[in-house]
Amino acid sequence: MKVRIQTEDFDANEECARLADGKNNIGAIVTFTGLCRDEEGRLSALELEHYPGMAEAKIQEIVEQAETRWPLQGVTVIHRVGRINPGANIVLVVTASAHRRAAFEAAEFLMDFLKTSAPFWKKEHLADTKAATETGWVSAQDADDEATKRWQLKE
Amino acid sequence: MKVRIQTEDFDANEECARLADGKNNIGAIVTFTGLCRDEEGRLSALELEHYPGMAEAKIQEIVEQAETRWPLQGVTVIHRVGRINPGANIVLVVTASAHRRAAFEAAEFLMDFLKTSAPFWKKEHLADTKAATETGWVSAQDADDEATKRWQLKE
Amino acid sequence: MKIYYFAWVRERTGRSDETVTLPEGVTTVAELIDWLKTRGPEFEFAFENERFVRAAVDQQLVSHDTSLKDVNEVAFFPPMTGG
Amino acid sequence: MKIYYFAWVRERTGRSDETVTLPEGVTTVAELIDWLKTRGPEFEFAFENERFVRAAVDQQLVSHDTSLKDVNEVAFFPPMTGG
Repeated sequence: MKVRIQTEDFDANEECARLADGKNNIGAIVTFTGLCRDEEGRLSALELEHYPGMAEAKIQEIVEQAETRWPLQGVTVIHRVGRINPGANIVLVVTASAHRRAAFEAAEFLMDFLKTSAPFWKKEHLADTKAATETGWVSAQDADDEATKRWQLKE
Repeated sequence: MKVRIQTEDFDANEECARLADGKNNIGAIVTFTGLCRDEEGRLSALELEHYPGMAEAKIQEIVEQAETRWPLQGVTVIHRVGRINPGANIVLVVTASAHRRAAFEAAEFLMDFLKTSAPFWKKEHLADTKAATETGWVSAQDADDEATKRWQLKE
Repeated sequence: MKIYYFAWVRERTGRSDETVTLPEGVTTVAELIDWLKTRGPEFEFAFENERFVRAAVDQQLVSHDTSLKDVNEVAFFPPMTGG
Repeated sequence: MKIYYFAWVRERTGRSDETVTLPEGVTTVAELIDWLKTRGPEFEFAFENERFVRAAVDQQLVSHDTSLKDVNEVAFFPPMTGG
């Protein structure tokens, strides 16, 4: 299974080994792990919500786009949902290719599109509950939209 | 130790854990693993030679350049030497940052410069010894020099 | 038709999903939003800045002028912040 | 002065390192190469295409016109192929 959404943690090494299993022509494996930052102690936890069904389908679609664009020998995407503590893993992307440039670019592409196109939402639970007057939902970042745009294919 | 040259294999998870230890503000970890391809069974093994002293110093210098250029919370570079079988690991780069772009770019930068500026040489031992009339030393790739050039800072 | 609400849209409407029968004259996502807003202050609150609310129709992200013809499932949510 | 040879330069010269005393008149890397080539066919072979041989002086990559003044260590090797 290339795409998984789960509450449990993941093990990057295990996913790399699974992806490389039986293939001897892989020259480059890139992993990206996104973690929950503690924002200097401000954050008590993140809560990750998703749209079941659409989230899996959307990630699958992004993976297929990456596979069309780069000669990949394997891709794995795991996105966690539920309560996630500071320092814990949120997302894992693994890409494997014969050459490093394809593996790097595909991993960055996948992360940029995951950020802006996959139906997940982050809510912050603050350590100082008195400060928590805001609703806590993380706002979408213009920088992420910009990051996504750079992958547009030139006509 | 950020930079290591060794004959033994490495464990990417262990290196990530070591690098992240005690830091809760890491938002992104990128790992790059370079592996020995078997080239459809053509290759029996790679032999990696290096210039002791200069190799460590040169990688250290590249790491310091990356740390100056991107806000990194950690960097690890491990390069193996000696005999390496198809499917086995050759090189590991780990970068950690608050944000994904810095981690991705720094890892790619480190790999591009490792390829072209660090004193390592690869020799191929072929599976078909009768075909091994060539000396077996891998030639430098123009594509790697090109990859290095794109990091030149604009004036 | 099934409607899903996520993140702060869910919190504001006070529900994660519901099944509705579309009244006569509601044929697009925008018209659905207008109708939902007549159902109470929690819906007015949820859709007070419509341009911040994204819509998916049968799990495809769409613009608010999209038709609801033959649609099984509509979802409303803020811009996505995964990854 | 210590000289190191790596990869096919090492294989062609038949040695990985040696200690030499520079003769009068050998003051640059290029002059060192010229002198080494007079020492036998294995050196002529190693340096037959000088432009493919990189030089490091005290572990810094340098061009062949670099001076050998106060240098402890010179190394010769092909373009690097690590990573």
